[in-house]
Amino acid sequence: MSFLELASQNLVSPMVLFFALGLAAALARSDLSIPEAVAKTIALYLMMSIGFKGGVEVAKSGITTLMLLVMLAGVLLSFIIPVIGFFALRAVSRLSAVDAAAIAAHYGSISIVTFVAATEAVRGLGLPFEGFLVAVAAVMETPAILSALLLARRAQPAGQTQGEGESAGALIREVGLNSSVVMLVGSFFIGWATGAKGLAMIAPFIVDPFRGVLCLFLLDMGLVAGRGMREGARHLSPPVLAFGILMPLFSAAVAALLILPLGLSVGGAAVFITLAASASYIAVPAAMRLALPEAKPAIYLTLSLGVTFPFNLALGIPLYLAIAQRVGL
Amino acid sequence: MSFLELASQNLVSPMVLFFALGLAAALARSDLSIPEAVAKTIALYLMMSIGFKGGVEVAKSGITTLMLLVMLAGVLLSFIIPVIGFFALRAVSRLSAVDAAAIAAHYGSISIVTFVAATEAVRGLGLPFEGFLVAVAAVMETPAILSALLLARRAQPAGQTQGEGESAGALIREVGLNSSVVMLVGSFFIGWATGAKGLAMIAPFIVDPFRGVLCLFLLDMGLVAGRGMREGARHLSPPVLAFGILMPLFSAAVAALLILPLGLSVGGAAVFITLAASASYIAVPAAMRLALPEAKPAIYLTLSLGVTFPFNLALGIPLYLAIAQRVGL
Amino acid sequence: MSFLELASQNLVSPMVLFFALGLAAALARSDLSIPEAVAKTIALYLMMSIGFKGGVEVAKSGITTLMLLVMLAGVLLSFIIPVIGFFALRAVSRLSAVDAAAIAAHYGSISIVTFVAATEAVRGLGLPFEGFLVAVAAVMETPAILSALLLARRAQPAGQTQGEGESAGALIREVGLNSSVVMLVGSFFIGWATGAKGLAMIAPFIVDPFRGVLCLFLLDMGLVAGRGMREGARHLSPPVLAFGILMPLFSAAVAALLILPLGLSVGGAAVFITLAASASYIAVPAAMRLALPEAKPAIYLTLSLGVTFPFNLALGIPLYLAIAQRVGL
Amino acid sequence: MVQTHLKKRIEIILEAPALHRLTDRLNQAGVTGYTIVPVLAGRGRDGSWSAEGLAGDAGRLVMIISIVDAAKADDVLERVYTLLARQIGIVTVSDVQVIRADHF
Amino acid sequence: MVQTHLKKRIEIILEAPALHRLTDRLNQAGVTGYTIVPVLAGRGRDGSWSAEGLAGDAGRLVMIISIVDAAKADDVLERVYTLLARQIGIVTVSDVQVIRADHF
Amino acid sequence: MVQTHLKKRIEIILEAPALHRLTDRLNQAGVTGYTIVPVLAGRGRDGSWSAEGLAGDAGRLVMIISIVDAAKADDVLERVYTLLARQIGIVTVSDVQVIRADHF
Ligand SMILES: Nc1ncnc2c1ncn2[C@@H]1O[C@H](COP(=O)(O)O)[C@@H](O)[C@H]1O
Ligand SMILES: Nc1ncnc2c1ncn2[C@@H]1O[C@H](COP(=O)(O)O)[C@@H](O)[C@H]1O
Ligand SMILES: Nc1ncnc2c1ncn2[C@@H]1O[C@H](COP(=O)(O)O)[C@@H](O)[C@H]1O
Ligand code: NA
Ligand code: NA
Ligand code: NA
Repeated sequence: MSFLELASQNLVSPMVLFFALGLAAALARSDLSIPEAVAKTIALYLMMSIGFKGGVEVAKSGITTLMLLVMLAGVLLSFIIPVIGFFALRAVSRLSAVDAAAIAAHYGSISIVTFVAATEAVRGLGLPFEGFLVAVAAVMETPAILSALLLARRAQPAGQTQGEGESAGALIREVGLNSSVVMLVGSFFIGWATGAKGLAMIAPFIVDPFRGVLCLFLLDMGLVAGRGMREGARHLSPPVLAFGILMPLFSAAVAALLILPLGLSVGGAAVFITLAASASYIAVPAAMRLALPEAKPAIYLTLSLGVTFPFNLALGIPLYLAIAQRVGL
Repeated sequence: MSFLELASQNLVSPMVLFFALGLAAALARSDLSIPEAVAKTIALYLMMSIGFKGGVEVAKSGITTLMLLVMLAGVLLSFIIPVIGFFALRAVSRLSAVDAAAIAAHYGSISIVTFVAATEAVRGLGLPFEGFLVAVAAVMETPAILSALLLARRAQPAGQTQGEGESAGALIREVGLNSSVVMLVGSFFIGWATGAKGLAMIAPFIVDPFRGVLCLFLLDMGLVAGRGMREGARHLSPPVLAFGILMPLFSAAVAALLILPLGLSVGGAAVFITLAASASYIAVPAAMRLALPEAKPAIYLTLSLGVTFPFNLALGIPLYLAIAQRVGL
Repeated sequence: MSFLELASQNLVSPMVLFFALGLAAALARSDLSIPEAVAKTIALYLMMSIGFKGGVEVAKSGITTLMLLVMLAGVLLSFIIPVIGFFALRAVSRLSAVDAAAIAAHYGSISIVTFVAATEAVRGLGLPFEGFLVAVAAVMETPAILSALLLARRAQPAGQTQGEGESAGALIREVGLNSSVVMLVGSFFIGWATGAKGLAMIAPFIVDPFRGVLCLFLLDMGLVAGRGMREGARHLSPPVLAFGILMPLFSAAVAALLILPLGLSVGGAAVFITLAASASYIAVPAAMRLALPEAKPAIYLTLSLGVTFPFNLALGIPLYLAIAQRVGL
Repeated sequence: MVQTHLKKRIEIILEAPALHRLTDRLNQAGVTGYTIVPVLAGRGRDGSWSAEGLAGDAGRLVMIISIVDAAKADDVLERVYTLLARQIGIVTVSDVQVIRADHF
Repeated sequence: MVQTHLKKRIEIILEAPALHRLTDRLNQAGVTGYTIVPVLAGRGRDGSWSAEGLAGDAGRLVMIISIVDAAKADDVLERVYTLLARQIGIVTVSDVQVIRADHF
Repeated sequence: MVQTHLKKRIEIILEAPALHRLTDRLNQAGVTGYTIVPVLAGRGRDGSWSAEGLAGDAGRLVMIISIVDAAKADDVLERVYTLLARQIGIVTVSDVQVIRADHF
């Protein structure tokens, strides 16, 4: 299928439309909102579901060399993308080193909902994809944070860029134990341990309603993104805005090259490229408030959730699918 | 089926019984309660589900003259019922003009859960009904508010019945963008756009568990209604109480006459009559706190949720079904 | 099946593993948590589901002598276990009379999640069990509280062990109307009244996703239990800790003897024994804060949720199943 | 200048199961109103607690704010104090100004 | 000793549907910020209410806290007062010390 | 008359991810307790925010109330201040009376 066909099909999926509804409602200042307690729980539900299903897949296939190689590629990308992003931002914008490092960290890490949207698109085309990609997503969450910390420190005296008394080790531990990572990895191992039998027991909860719940969560993300756009837009200069679109494309290209020799399936390649192109909006922002509190959250939150996420959801994913048709098997 | 058969069948449905359980628990001062965050989310879920399903139906049937005529009839009723209700209340009770207008507004607008209960009852009898009735419900939500505002202003100098600096336009805009309308209308259009294919994707979330979720919500409404009865009963004089039962019956009769020539199905007629007979308890109360803050919420909330809603749920719906068997095709 | 087979099969079920995940996350100080509003709602959902399903079973079988006898046995156990527990605690530990009475009350009452876990284990083996056991669970909730009150009063002058102006009657009424009892008993009667037809309507909500929801709730209980262990461990002396394991075993033995002559099925016997062996962690703690506020919650909450619950979940249930294979029919 | 009147603001942090006992006492003391605010977590002499994940009331706290007439404050405090002597919680009092004295 | 500055703490308990009207007024009065806290339940002259189970905004209250300069307090109070004359709610003012005077 | 004792009420509004850093500091300063209250939304110099719909901690605030001995207040404030110099949030101090002085 061509990019245009993929894109137009993607744009009329209920998921993308519910996101658009949320966006529109927020921009029109409707009082529509999802309570925080429910938004948190849906996020955990999504992690539980994709973690578990990924684990069940790995229980079927076992640990393969391909899996280890792709995980390695993921970790590498998570480390490198922030470095590239940082220097790009410093070159084209007037952002401070700390702001540039904080933004860059988001792009090295991943967005689990973008991941899910990609898997849904891939499934919608009837393509299979490797179950271990959930594990790849998990290992890509945190290296980017380390990268960004090093970049920020290089640029500034250590005492200023880090909470007094907080060692980088304590920080990494805190980040590594954040709720999304624990839920994703924990469910992955439970899925692995209980396999198809375990899946059969809880599939009516974690599999069947999954897409519908995802629609509700995307509505919520649209609402939050729209609110962010309204409040945060004035913090984004044109070069920073452009970064929010071009950086994912660049990351996608690098990811495509990196996995070209590995032999992922077309579906798997699309998902992996999407991971690389996606930007975190839950784990990394929280980590940045601790690691680089001087960085302005209005910039990185708005850019990641208000620019890159909608772009990936609407146009990025079909594009990455089109790319994957060239690099996947 | 006769009214008695319909009523007795209706009274032993899980939905009505869970509402009764909530009512009984609240009156017995049990500490049973549904957290606010969950109640809000379930309300949104119900809107999402019925909006989407309605949209899918319209995608199948297309826009018809019947649809437009019934929508027109709905808007008309939503405008007129408050006027009748207002003068009736002024004639039989000692309520102030502002209180009477505020109450009347609730009866011109609609209750989406009463709507849903009617559709379930109709489905339970194996009767089909027109999918566009969701759109009719949506357009009936707000005209009643305008009507009530005009009535209150006619009775009082403008300066007093309206927030200083708040134009009626701003208010209508705020009301038109309230969360229930946005969710209902948004999901309707998404259902329309994605059709049966979209429905298939999210049916395990929005269709299959729908009735069970409705039971939980009705339990919650029973709890809130019971609390309202306990707290609010002393605010209701006998004529006002009687209004809470007789007004829906009157509205039902008017609605039945109005659609007699249009040729709705029996199921559709029952649902339309129920819409006319139902009273709002979410959108209109909030609008009244802004538009007519002098009106006492203890009166209109208690009357709508503690009197009219239970009456419609238990006896009204089977009655409207019996009426519809005469006016529907 | 032998105990070892039963135990090892039980330990790799998704339910037990999600509980373990929660426990591990809390002990590792992860910030993973389920919002309070959601935890409360899931607890209500579980009550709704098991109450309703139990009622439907009783609608099928009718009220039998066996049912009445087992309910009687349950009430008896709920009264007696606290007495035994109280004297055991006073004999082996240095706990005050009030603390000992409060702890003992938890063990006479029941844990509905332990009950559910037992029914799942029983179902996993393809064994049937009597539907009326839900009613037995309900009647076992409160007698233990009365027992504990009497024990505490015997030990102390009345004025001190009870809120001034609060009669024991008022307290029992409050406890009897607590949300879990109302939801469980109310759903039971609704299930009874609407029978298989009612069940068919809401099964996609209360039956199909049940196990998955249970996994999420067990994750939450693991988190709360782990937090309790971290905070409360220092309040538990070795004899009290031992009580948390030995008391359930003792209760199980008494329960097994008591029902030996009654002729429950193997599945039913396992469930009944589990009820006796389980300790309350929702209804009784709240009642103790009112009835015996001098008793330290850190002790009884930690013991019930941090020691007895995990023990029962992991090892107790397979053991009770093994016992039931000897006493059941 | 807006005319204001001196009142007492009583702030109580109390374990949730005892909430009804407290509001009964406040009502008996003749306070004209109170407002209940949720509490997420806390730490006291007995260690820390958190409402997160709790399905029951035990182990959870709430905060109650009541604006009372200075003349009534002592009576209210005494009643609250006898309750807090047995339940988990704390109480503080401070001065506040209100606009409509008749409301309180 | 930490250098502190005197400010006024305005605490408003208001029905939720009127929240935007209040924050509009606060903004017009030039306050530098405010914070909104959820409210679970309460009792006043009009009886008791509870947010539990409510799917809509009507019948629910919220609490708004705003730290303002003493010089601005009167203006803020007057604007709040004209709103509260028509909506359900109460307002109290008290003295507080802050560290960074420039923040408020 | 009920015998009361003067204490300081420290009220901190802070971004949620830094909560542990704050409570660590409070504990180091030797406060006997604190209570954490949820916050729904707010506005400050950096614009408005709302917790609604947020699945993560970033962008959300919480309120921490600690009743401390007047003698300790300065130390607590200094520690809190150095944290707030880098994180988003504000702190205020006010006088309150408590009944059981030994509790704090
Ligand atoms: N000094 C304090 N400041 C604020 N809240 C406190 C203080 N002391 C206790 N609390 C609250 O009251 C609860 C019970 O305190 P305690 O009885 O000391 O364990 C704590 O968990 C806190 O939520
Ligand atoms: N004296 C008071 N102290 C604290 N909160 C109050 C007080 N009076 C009223 N409130 C709050 O304001 C709401 C409305 O009060 P009212 O208009 O008197 O019914 C009540 O439901 C309480 O939440
Ligand atoms: N004057 C104020 N009164 C009450 N809360 C405030 C005030 N200023 C700031 N805040 C709260 O602190 C948060 C951060 O403030 P800021 O750092 O000024 O953006 C705001 O979003 C408010 O929740
Ligand atoms: Na990325
Ligand atoms: Na109507
Ligand atoms: Na027991």
